[in-house]
Amino acid sequence: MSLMEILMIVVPSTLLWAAPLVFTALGGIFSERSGVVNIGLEGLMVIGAFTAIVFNLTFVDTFGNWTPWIAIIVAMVAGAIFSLLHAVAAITFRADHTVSGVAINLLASGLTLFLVKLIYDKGETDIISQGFNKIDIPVLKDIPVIGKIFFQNTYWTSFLAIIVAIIVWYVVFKTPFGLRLRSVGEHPMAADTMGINVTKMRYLGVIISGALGGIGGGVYAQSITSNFSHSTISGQGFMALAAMIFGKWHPLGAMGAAIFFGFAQSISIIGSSLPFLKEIPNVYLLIAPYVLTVLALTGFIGRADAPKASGTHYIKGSR
Amino acid sequence: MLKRFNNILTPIIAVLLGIIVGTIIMVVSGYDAVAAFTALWNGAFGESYYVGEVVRQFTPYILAGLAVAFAFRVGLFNIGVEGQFLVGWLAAVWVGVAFDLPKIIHLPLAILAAMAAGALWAFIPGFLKARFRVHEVIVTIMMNYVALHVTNYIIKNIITDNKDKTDLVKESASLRSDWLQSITDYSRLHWGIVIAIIGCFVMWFLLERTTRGFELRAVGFNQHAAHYAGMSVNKNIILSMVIAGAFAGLAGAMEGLGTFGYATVKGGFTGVGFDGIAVALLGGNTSIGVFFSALLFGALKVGALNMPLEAGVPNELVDIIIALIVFFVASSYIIRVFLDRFSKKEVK
Amino acid sequence: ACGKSDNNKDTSKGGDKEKAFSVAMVTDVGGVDDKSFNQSAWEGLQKFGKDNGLEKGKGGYDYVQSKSDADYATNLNTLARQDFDLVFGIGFLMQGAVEEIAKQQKDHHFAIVDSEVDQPNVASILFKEQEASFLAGVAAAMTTKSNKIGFIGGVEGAVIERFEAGFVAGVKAAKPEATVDIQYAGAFDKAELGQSIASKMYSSGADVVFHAAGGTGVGLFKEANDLKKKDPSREIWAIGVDSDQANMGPDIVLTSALKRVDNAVIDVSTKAKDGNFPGGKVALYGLAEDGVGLAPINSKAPNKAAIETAVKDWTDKIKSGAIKVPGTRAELKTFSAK
Amino acid sequence: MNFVIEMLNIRKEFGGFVANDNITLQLKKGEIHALLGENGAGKSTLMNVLFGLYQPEKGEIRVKGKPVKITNPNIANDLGIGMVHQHFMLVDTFTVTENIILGREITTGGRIDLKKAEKEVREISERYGLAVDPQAKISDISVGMQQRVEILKTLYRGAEIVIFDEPSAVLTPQEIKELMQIMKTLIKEGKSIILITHKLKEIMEVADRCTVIRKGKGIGTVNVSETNPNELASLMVGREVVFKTEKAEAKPGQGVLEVQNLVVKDPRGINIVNDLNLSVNAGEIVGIAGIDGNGQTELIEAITGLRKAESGSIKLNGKDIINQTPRKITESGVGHIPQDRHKHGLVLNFPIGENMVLQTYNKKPYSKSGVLNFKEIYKKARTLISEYDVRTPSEYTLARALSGGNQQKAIIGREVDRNPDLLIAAQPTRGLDVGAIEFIHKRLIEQRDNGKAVLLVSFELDEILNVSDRIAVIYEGKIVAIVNPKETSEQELGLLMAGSNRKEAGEHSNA
Ligand SMILES: Nc1ncnc2c1ncn2[C@@H]1O[C@H](COP(=O)(O)OP(=O)(O)OP(=O)(O)O)[C@@H](O)[C@H]1O
Ligand SMILES: Nc1ncnc2c1ncn2[C@@H]1O[C@H](COP(=O)(O)OP(=O)(O)OP(=O)(O)O)[C@@H](O)[C@H]1O
Ligand SMILES: [Mg+2]
Ligand SMILES: [Mg+2]
Repeated sequence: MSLMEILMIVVPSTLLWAAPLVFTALGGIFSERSGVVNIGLEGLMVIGAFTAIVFNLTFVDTFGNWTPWIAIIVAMVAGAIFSLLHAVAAITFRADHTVSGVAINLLASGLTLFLVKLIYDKGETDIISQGFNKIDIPVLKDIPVIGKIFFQNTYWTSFLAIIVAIIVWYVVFKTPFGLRLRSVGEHPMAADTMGINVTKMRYLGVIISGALGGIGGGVYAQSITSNFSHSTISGQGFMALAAMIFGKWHPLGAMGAAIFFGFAQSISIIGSSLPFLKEIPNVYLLIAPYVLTVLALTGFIGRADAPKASGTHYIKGSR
Repeated sequence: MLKRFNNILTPIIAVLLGIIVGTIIMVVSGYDAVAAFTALWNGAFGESYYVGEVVRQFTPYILAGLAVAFAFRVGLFNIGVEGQFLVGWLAAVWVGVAFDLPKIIHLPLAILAAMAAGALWAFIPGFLKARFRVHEVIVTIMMNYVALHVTNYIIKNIITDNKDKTDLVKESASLRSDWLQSITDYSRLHWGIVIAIIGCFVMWFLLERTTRGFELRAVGFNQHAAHYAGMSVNKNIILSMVIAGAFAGLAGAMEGLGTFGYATVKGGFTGVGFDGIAVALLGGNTSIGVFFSALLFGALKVGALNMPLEAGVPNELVDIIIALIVFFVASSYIIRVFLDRFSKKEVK
Repeated sequence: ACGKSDNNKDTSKGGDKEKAFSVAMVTDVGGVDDKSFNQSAWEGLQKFGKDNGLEKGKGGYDYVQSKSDADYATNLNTLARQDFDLVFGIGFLMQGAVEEIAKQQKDHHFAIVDSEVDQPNVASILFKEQEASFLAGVAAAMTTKSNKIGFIGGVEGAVIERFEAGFVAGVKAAKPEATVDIQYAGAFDKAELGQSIASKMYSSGADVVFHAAGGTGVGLFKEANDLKKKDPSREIWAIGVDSDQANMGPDIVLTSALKRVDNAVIDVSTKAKDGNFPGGKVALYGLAEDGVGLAPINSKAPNKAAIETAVKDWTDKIKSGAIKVPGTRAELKTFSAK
Repeated sequence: MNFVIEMLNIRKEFGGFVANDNITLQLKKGEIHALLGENGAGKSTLMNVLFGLYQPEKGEIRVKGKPVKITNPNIANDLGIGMVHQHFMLVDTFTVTENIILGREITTGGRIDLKKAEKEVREISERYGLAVDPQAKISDISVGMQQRVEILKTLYRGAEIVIFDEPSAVLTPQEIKELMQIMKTLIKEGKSIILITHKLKEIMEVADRCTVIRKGKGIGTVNVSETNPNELASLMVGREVVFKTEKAEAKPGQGVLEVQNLVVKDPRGINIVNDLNLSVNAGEIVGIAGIDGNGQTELIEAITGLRKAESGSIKLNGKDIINQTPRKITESGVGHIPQDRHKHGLVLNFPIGENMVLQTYNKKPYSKSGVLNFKEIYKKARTLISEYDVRTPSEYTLARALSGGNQQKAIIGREVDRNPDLLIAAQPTRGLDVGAIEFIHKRLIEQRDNGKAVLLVSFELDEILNVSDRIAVIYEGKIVAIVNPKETSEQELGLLMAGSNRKEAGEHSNA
């Protein structure tokens, strides 16, 4: 295989893998930047995947080609609503954020499978007929070399993820909302003395994380698995969490980390066809993405500092 | 006095609330809740067989819970129990299959191998945290996947000749007991429960009663103060992960030498490690708490298997109930507020 | 010896004549709609139940889905305790559990699919997957234009190896110059891996890809459908496994290598009901026993008729024993279709 | 009367505990009004009520004669009330400008207009003489600078009334001087100020009137021009207070600590301790005077093993202890009262009793072959608690629940009790009231009189002058002068600390 061919395979598949992780990791950023640890990303993805698939199956005749897009909007809303549970527990009820997040994960998988059995009377849904499809991006696909690698045989959702990451970066670092969000996650009491409603900001952070996690799940299910079952979301939420930490709670960093994960995965798949990797036992390629991540963290990323107040409760008047 | 009472009451109320909400969900979805709970009860305690199975399930849950709780007490979040569990399982089986030794040596050796494997697997994130300040959450997640693939590879290519399953461990390395099986009507109950209970005691004693535990807890609460006081923060971080990993490896040994007696190639995670997180958190990261929450989990999980058959209710309902219980325990602050209000009114 | 134990069983159970024969199965974590062998087994069980006037539930036919590996034994035991006359364990993962429970519940009958358990009260159901995938290989070889064909395996193991060896043998037999790119995903439930592998295979020139990878294979269909949708003129095909997966993509599913777990389940159940339970034996299901086969060829396939003829020929040759399809890589090395 | 703020009969309870009991405070326009009281008297609470962080149970607040309800800080801001908190309310990772505009951002098209904001910040800071770099990160600037940012925050919001809660507790003498100047400027610009401080000298210097509270109750308001420090102190404490700590002549013995050519690098690689020489003898207290950031912290951390030294030697009783572990150093006879009691001194989530054996838990009788003996631990704790007058409900109470002063007493008890040859005390009285300070000073001197060496680091020149037998002035990582407290003055010290050499400093103070 020529390098060009390799890239033409690796890049789109990298981006395909990365997209759901990017959305979800961005969600995690909103939550954690507001000071609420969100280990429930996995559960939020589950909710998103479930909602998107059920919606897609139910309304595909009504909405036709637009179904997957509308489905991710519905998944977004479902994720946002579901994340309210985490918000209420972690912010209002002063639950330990991690415990509450674990509860979210357990609840999401239990509830969705229960509903699948209730609705369809079986353990998993049918396959959707209208998912996200491969496309060539008009105009850009004709750019020499670059066009072939980046803009052919790819998915709109991959580019949407990148665009959303840039928007999130802008929102978090360039707007008053972002400044306030971050201040609440770093030093809620300081924010309070500046007249910022800490509780409101934290609720917003969590709800947005639910919305983005929902999108992540919806994108994953509709562009990759095409149905919903117990194994549709199995660890992607944790990978997104890892991407968020890897990316140092920075939207573009998280995007980069997610793309790195996607890349490592793709390499593990294509590796067996590359001449210089062919002789290596498969197990090395299978563990490569994870080992590479650890090495990368150890070697040149180093320590990552979470927002200072993340995981803490803000109780007015306490010190 | 009242406070202590409330401390015990809160989790009980959380469990009740979980069951109540679960009931509501069932009623709303048109299932027969009474039949479901009857089936759940029967499936967990209805026959001596099921009691044995509950205890069998309870055993790795305790140890996986301890593995999470121990690290948590030192301020580390060990999501890697699943991986440590898998390597422990494999190591125990490997020793159990490969040697021919008297039981008095073979069994402890197999168990030690599991602990060592789990400890080694946890040492890596601990070391990276201590040495390079790499976030243990990511490393432990990654180590889970590595464990899954590596153990599969070893089972297929090293222990067996391209098979999916190892031989049974030798009798001399088995935790199984005909007697335990016979009193529980052929359940897979094995001696591991004794080890798990010892594990609870060890964790309690180590953390609460020893100088080493004093250090570990100090590091967990305030690394700067621990450093100031002459404790080695890095050493304690690594040590806590190693001990947590040993617990997780031990949990794997329970499966490898007890419940299953062999190791298989796995398509995905067993879930025991992740359930361990919930067990630990529900148990407030104390050993006694872990003991009781593991019991609850074990009973619910085993009992749930009976629900579809006997009551036609999807067993995911139990997952929902468990999630709700964790949720309510997490929100115990609000339960406490209500309790306080309630008891104040009583006094007046 | 086995036959004897059966007879013992029958006499001991002879007392309650009113009690209808009941049968149940335990699935692995996949569940009865995994579009793979659990589903197929359950379909067989349902058919058996209907044909024999049984009701779903205790005393009739039923299934239990496992939530983890640790549940297999509990579930098998529970079903035995509920007095189902025959309990199936579906999948090689259940081998250990079936063996163990069978030893304890000596007066219950068990059957295991895809693995062997040497106990007098257990029937082991094995398939000659290689025969079905051989035919799939023939179909693939006769369809490919690029002479590049792909094979996606789930997790490496004896069963999937049979699929692999048979498939490659079929390709070689029909078109020696065609090559097969073989890749394992390492999982049966990772559609995304299946999709990435398929993507790689199609973009490096393969035009027919066969999967024996359970849920991972869903990704293959997704990829093929995607490519087809994007460029309807492109000729690419996917081949399904276990059950007829034609509905996964009417335009791209060429055929499926069938593994008739349903037939085998019905067969063993019927035998057990009639007192001929093949306890302690391996029941081997191949083309001849109607235990494996090839699904109808997609009507949009370019040379459908020719494929059908060839498949028919090879089927006859295999059935008659004229050729023996290799079931392992080692056998494949020495295999020659002549 | 022309009052801008009137707090009338304010009562504030915390779950039954009355923190403010019927307190009245009236602030005239254009005055600096001091608020004085012991630790825990309720000063911060009262101000938090005014700032809208707490809601009072009773009482009325009037702004310019109009009754108001201040339910959150926004309302306080709108009413022109700004507060510089005792513990800074700054987001470390933000820049100066971001901290100032937070909540009142300047935007163009939805985006924060940092350029414009920075310009505005610069304008205000120039107008009030509060030079800061608007683009600097909070974590990179000194405490004094951070306080300026706090002040700027209130001014940016158009505050007419500025509350300062213990502003000088964290400042160097020079910075305090500047702060006093700033306050005067603010008054000139028409602002009114409430100033909380434990330092009577400051009150005498800048305040017009002073309200005293004791244990949550208002004692009264006095005109500063008509009173003196002694009167204020006894009003506050309710008894006579001795200021100058009594102490006998030092009888220095052998050298205990010998530091030679010590170099310590900070994370950026700069020699923060730069070829430093210092010695402390048995039976004397050596005070290190210096402006924050001149290497004091690093010096102490290097001596105690908390930080790696680059080169040089540190000898304790003649034995080299450089770059040994904190444990080894502690065990060779060093006691350390750390500068930051929350960060280093205590495990806040441990019971106060267990904190008492933080270094000795592994020694007999507190443990035997690795097993703790709680009976002995808590026995020891009870002794120390009563000996050092640590006010705590019980030895099982979490350290977190104790007030700062009592936490400090617990630490001092623990360190002194180990009977170290060298006791290092870093900022031992920061933020404490006069009574507590007096107690701590006595203990330090007691150590000296027992023939131990004491090394005291403090930004409070009063403290240094009062307690030390010798003063070492640190500047840019070097000891630039050793002076006798009896033969120097605050001015001379101040100049030495600012880098003038001995001769110049002497000339200046003589002049
Ligand atoms: N959030 C709170 N919850 C309960 N009690 C509190 C709280 N804040 C303060 N208190 C109580 O109110 C009293 C007054 O505290 P406050 O902080 O106002 O004292 P202060 O005069 O500012 O002391 P310091 O000089 O140490 O700053 C304290 O002794 C404490 O017991
Ligand atoms: N959340 C709280 N609940 C109960 N009491 C509290 C709370 N927060 C503070 N206090 C009490 O308030 C008092 C003063 O606390 P504070 O931290 O202001 O002490 P301090 O002397 O000012 O210490 P520092 O030197 O750290 O400022 C203490 O007695 C403490 O017990
Ligand atoms: Mg105060
Ligand atoms: Mg104070």
